[in-house]
Amino acid sequence: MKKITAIIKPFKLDDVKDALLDLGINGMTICEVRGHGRQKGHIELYRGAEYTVDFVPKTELSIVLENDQVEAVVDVIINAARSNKVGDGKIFVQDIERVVRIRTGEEDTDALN
Amino acid sequence: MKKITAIIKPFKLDDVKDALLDLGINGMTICEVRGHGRQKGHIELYRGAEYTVDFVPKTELSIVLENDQVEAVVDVIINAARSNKVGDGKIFVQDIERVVRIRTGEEDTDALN
Amino acid sequence: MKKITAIIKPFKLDDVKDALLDLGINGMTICEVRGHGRQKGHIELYRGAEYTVDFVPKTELSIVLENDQVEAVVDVIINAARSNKVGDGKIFVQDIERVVRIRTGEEDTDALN
Amino acid sequence: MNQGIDVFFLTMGAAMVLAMHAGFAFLEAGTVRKKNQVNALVRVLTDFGFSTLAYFFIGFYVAYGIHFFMPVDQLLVLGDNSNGYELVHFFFLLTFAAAIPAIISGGVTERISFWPNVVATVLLVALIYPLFEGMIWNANFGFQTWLEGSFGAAFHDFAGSVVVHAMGGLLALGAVYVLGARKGRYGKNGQIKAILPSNIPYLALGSWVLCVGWFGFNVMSAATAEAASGLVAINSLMAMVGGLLAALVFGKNDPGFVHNGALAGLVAICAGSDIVHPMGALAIGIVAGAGFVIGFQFVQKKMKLDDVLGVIPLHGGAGVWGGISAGIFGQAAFGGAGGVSFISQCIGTATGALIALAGGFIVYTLVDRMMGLRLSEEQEYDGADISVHHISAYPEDDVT
Amino acid sequence: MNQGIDVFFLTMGAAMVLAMHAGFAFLEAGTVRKKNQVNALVRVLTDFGFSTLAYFFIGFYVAYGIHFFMPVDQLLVLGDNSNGYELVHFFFLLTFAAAIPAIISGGVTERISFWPNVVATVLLVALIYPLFEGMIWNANFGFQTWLEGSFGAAFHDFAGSVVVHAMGGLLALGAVYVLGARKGRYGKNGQIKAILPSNIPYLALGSWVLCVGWFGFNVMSAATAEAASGLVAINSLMAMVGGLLAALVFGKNDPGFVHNGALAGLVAICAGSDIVHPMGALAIGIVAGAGFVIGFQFVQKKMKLDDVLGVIPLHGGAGVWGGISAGIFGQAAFGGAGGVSFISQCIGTATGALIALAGGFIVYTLVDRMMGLRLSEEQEYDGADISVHHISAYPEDDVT
Amino acid sequence: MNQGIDVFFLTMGAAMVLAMHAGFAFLEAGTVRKKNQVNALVRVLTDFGFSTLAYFFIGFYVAYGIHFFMPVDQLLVLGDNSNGYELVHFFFLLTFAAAIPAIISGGVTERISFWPNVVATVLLVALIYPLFEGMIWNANFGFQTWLEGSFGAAFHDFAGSVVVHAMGGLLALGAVYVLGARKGRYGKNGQIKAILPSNIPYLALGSWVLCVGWFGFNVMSAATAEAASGLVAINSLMAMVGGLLAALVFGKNDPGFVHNGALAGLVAICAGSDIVHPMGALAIGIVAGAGFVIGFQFVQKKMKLDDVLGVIPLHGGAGVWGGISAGIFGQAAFGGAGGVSFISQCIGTATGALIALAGGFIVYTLVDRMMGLRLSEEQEYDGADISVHHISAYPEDDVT
Ligand SMILES: Nc1ncnc2c1ncn2[C@@H]1O[C@H](COP(=O)(O)OP(=O)(O)O)[C@@H](O)[C@H]1O
Ligand SMILES: Nc1ncnc2c1ncn2[C@@H]1O[C@H](COP(=O)(O)OP(=O)(O)O)[C@@H](O)[C@H]1O
Ligand SMILES: Nc1ncnc2c1ncn2[C@@H]1O[C@H](COP(=O)(O)OP(=O)(O)O)[C@@H](O)[C@H]1O
Repeated sequence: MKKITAIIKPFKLDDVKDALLDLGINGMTICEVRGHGRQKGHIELYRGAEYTVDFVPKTELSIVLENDQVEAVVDVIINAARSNKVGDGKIFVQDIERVVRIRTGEEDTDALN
Repeated sequence: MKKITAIIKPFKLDDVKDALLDLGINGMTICEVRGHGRQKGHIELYRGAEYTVDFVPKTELSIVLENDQVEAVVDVIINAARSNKVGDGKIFVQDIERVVRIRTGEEDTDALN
Repeated sequence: MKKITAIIKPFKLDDVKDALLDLGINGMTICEVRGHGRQKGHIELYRGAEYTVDFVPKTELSIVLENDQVEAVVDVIINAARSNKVGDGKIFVQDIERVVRIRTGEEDTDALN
Repeated sequence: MNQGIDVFFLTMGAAMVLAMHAGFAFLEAGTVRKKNQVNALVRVLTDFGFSTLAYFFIGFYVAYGIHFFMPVDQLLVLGDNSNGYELVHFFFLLTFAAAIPAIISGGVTERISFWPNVVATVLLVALIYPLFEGMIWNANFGFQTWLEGSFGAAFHDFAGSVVVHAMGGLLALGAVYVLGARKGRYGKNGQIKAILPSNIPYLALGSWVLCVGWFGFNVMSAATAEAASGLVAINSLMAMVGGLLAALVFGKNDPGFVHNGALAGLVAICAGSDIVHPMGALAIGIVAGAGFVIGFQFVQKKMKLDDVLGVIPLHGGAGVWGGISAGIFGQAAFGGAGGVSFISQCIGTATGALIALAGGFIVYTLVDRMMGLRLSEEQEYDGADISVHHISAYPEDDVT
Repeated sequence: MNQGIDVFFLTMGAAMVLAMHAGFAFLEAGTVRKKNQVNALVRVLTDFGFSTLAYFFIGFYVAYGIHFFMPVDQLLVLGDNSNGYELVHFFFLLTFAAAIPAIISGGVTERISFWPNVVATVLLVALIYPLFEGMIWNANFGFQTWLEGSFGAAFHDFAGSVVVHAMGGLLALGAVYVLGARKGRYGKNGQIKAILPSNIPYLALGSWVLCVGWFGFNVMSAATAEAASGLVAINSLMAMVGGLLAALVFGKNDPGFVHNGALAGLVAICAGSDIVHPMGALAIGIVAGAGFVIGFQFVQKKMKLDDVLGVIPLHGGAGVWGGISAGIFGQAAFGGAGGVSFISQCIGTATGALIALAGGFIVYTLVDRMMGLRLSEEQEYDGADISVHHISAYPEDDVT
Repeated sequence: MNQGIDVFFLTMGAAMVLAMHAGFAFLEAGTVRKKNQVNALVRVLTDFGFSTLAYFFIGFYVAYGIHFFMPVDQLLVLGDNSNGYELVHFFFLLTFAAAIPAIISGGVTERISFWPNVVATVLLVALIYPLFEGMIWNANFGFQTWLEGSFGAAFHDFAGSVVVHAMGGLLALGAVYVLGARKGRYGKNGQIKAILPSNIPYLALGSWVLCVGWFGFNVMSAATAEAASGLVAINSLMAMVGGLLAALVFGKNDPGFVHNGALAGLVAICAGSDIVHPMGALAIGIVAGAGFVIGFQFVQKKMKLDDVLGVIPLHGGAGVWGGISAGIFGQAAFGGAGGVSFISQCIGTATGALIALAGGFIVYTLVDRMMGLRLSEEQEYDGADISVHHISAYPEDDVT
């Protein structure tokens, strides 16, 4: 199994989620993170003093899935999360050795479906 | 070394933590996340308009440990986190190549104990 | 490619970020987490009843990078994040199989630069 | 005895209505998204500031023909017995005038540009509002005389259901229409999409402050302590309660409806609070509260006006109802004090409503043409806090 | 001169005590967990609404034999000199009556069902509270005459340490007992477990609003401007300060104790604020503040009553102490004004306490039998905000 | 007629200024970092408590030679016609005295130790403040007589621009200097680094509460209802508006500046609010608001004083300007009422400023030597909430 971690723009989450559901991907976990990259943070002003907000809000989406689903999911995320502006984010793919469903103790493929 | 990532119900965290401490597992990191899966989010109502909260609050627990501890920890988490209702969560196991303790520079097994 | 995950003290983030930028590492994602380890949480008092805060605030820093950058980055983080007190945190290194830049669809090395 | 006691009376009234502006600010800050909280707070405060200038230099003269451009010793504050009553009376009436932009603010929030909004505020408080205010409360243009001659009684609007609230709420209609909906409020097929409030406790705080301050708004509208009426106080209470309980039931326990329902009752009772029976006030409040719940959904879903806080039904709808209902429950037949004409109430209310509707469209269209009323798409997306004020509501969180 | 000035006086008093209800709401919202904030806010507001109906239609008549079921022209508001004084007096006294459910609310929060709570509110404000109120403040049933005849002085409770606060706090005891503790409050062996407050600033805000409003509660209890007493004002101040400083020291700087300690002092001074010396008031406040800290822990740990905000010690305990201490520090020997009987104070206080204890058990048991007083386990776990109001306190955060 | 009406008048004034302390608390809680919110709230409240004791037992006697150490029947509250006026007058003046530590609190926050701060509070409110207060408002030491004899008019400070605000703001200068900057405020080369506020809505709430309460501070400074002046009310309004609008423009729409600008205007108008023309008041407010923006940056960047809330420019700067400007705009030539001497204003202001500067350095150095004024480095890093109060502002969040 693989784990796909996508860092996306928060306002794209709804689109991405819908696209994944359409694809039959139902299980996912999200986390509010902040990112630094080409997209620059902005400069704010407080009582006459400037300060830089270096990290911009992002949403991290994690999906654990079967190996053969990776390609389709990556494509779907790219399409749904793209706004064609710097900061659209990245997708990382990692290996997962084992999955267990807590409720039933089922493992791996069974645990995912 | 391995990394165990468990997505659990927030109110089970205390039980899981205590069970892990009993097992001698002392190091762990938690993060507030939100999950989508079989457990459905709920419908809320604001001024006469319904809207769906698609993601439900979950706690993500990460533990990096020796390979031979994985089995016991998975068991302990399953037992402590189970409420036998949909949404109890999942456990993922991944490989970790290297661990460093920042304070001392110790690596791997030394860094973990 | 590799992913470095560093759990550090929140007030060290600025130093670590600056050190990474100096090294030419520009892309990173952070997340507010809470940790349990040797550093003990503290005891608080509410209306005459004590309670323990078991988890202390930490910042999790994730960087995906080329294999040959790992060594330098680990060193830089150790130096910048160290306060020599218990709880300075840990660095974990994992393998990453694939990276995609959402905006362009570029993969791996191209996606990172 | 001198008028010190009346100065005291009106100072308390003015302070209480001033506090209501804080209520407007928090009601709005709690209802908008987090990225627009600072803007809501700053906009309400600065609107109050510019309203003061507009009303001091122009509006008060337009309505009452009174100005203060003479040395202090001619302002009848020293060495006579008035204790500067006229000056605190100005302050009291200003807090009403400044309610106009504060009301509208809840409709146009989350997307209006800062300085164009200021220009609209000044136009409304210097000209449109005092025009109608003077017609009703200073008998300008012979309108009241005509009504009294024709229908036996002048238009009765004790504390401003129409003069202030219907005016504000219906001016907002033009503003919201000209401005257009927030991005994402309506889907491709026009279906409504929820944009959720950031903070119910702030909303509740705002509502409470408004409720409490309202007793200054209504009771002190008597203008002198000698004229203070316990009937006005109890009627405000009964209408507030009627409004909140009706909104509770009709709004299915929604906190936004409950807290605004109390305000709807208070809006509606302003006009007749000195003449209706407490049970009449309760009935007026119940209709206002239920009407607000229905009206809110009508405006949002049917009229497709993105009136964020619901000020069109809250102030506009309940205000109109207040003007008319004073002509019903004010009658002796309904236990009221009488001396009020149903027809005059309808005509007076309609006149106010028309001026507001026309005025709103004209002023906001004008300002839009002149300087563009709306934030750019990017500014709206980033939020007015960052775009206009270069800071968020919780700055520490942005950097840690 | 007419009674306009008294209408003004009581309007300010009523507005200030009305504001105290906002204080109750925020004190509670800050002390409960986040998932119950909306419910706390809505419940306090709607309790106020239903209390108004209960007191208007029944309670006021029970206590004072006065009702308002006649046309406005017979309500003595127009054409005479009373300016509708009786009506605003009703409003003022209502804000006291409505404090009963507001006090209890802090004890039963986080697990009580919505509509059953409304039923209990109505029963208490329509019947139980006015029963005792009338006995003490309207000399019903000859109770006061008997005390005066037997012990030289009637039961003296100037602003309601016993009539309002002990009554509310001890009614809460029955309610909390019948309701049972929140899930997770006590461990398997009965040991207490911390359930932590969500928001100290809200708690502090609530406390401040209550403190400020309390000066209306106490000073305006004089009922007319002519009877207003500076002694009442300074005594309220001194007791408030005594309470907060004692709670600071005894409570080891805990913000919950400090902010509630000020309220404990104010509860205790209500009864004797018109007769004790300022230093007596300080002493009364100190005992109240320290007593609250000790009483809170006693109720939670020994009695194992899950009284979330500590209203049993705060209003019940300090209220009882207020009734009794007026009989001590009111004596000329302690620098007080005299004319008060220690025995009458004890009997009056005990009578109030007994009525409250019995009334609380009866009413809440009754309601529990009839309709079930408590949320289901799942509703409690999900939080009353989602379960009852279908929305959380920070809705935007739920979807982004 | 008796003085009941004046008791009413001052009770409202005192309650409003008491509320201002809640305003101070929230202004500070919103401006500090989250880890110091509880401490800000508790400190302001307990400072108020200790101020009451200090002023009751010592300070009031120092300023006015009045004390209350005699039985109630000799306090002239019963059986005569004063209704205990002196007692509520004490309360009113106490709320001014207690503003001194509340002002300073905003400068020293986030790093001052708890009990040493209490000691400083007591010293200031018992001795330093009443010393100058008595000189100006009770004509002690012949200072006012001398000014009147020499320059034709005594030092005119109607509601305390200098007596309260310049005093508080400049006492803070010494305190901030002795205490030193928060860790991390200035970089290695002395360059300033942003430490960001936690919560703009709390800051705004605090500002609103202060603004509204200020009308009690100023209007009720007349002391009796008979002397109440509408001019004071309108001038407070105009200066507030001038201050907020100037801060809006000069502060580039920064919410911190806008909300504090209104306060700067109000600080500056205290002295001359009973004699300047409303347009003079507007001018005074504009200068105060703009001056605050400039002064804030000067103090932080040039003087390198880490005055967290900017109380030195806000109360110190605008207070000094208020004292002086009353001598300008109070002149008949500027439309004012006259009877004021520019030189007396300058001398009076300078005297107050000097006492404050000297007093602040002495008291805080003393306390620092005696018991250490500052939290340890670790306590400061952990935050005063955990270090001093063993709890954070949002305890539930710490465990879930
Ligand atoms: N090397 C990296 N490691 C971890 N996260 C990264 C890395 N590079 C980018 N990110 C994350 O992706 C987000 C978007 O990256 P950015 O370079 O700004 O834009 P783009 O992906 O369009 O090139 C960043 O805000 C950060 O959260
Ligand atoms: N494929 C997945 N990838 C990532 N997270 C998942 C996945 N499936 C489930 N989760 C996480 O686990 C949680 C519980 O899963 P769910 O399907 O609701 O119940 P259960 O685990 O009992 O079958 C989800 O809320 C989500 O956070
Ligand atoms: N085995 C582990 N798995 C996951 N996270 C860990 C582990 N051990 C430590 N951590 C994280 O690192 C942080 C610091 O660890 P701690 O043992 O307190 O100090 P140190 O790293 O100095 O030995 C913890 O708070 C926790 O977030």
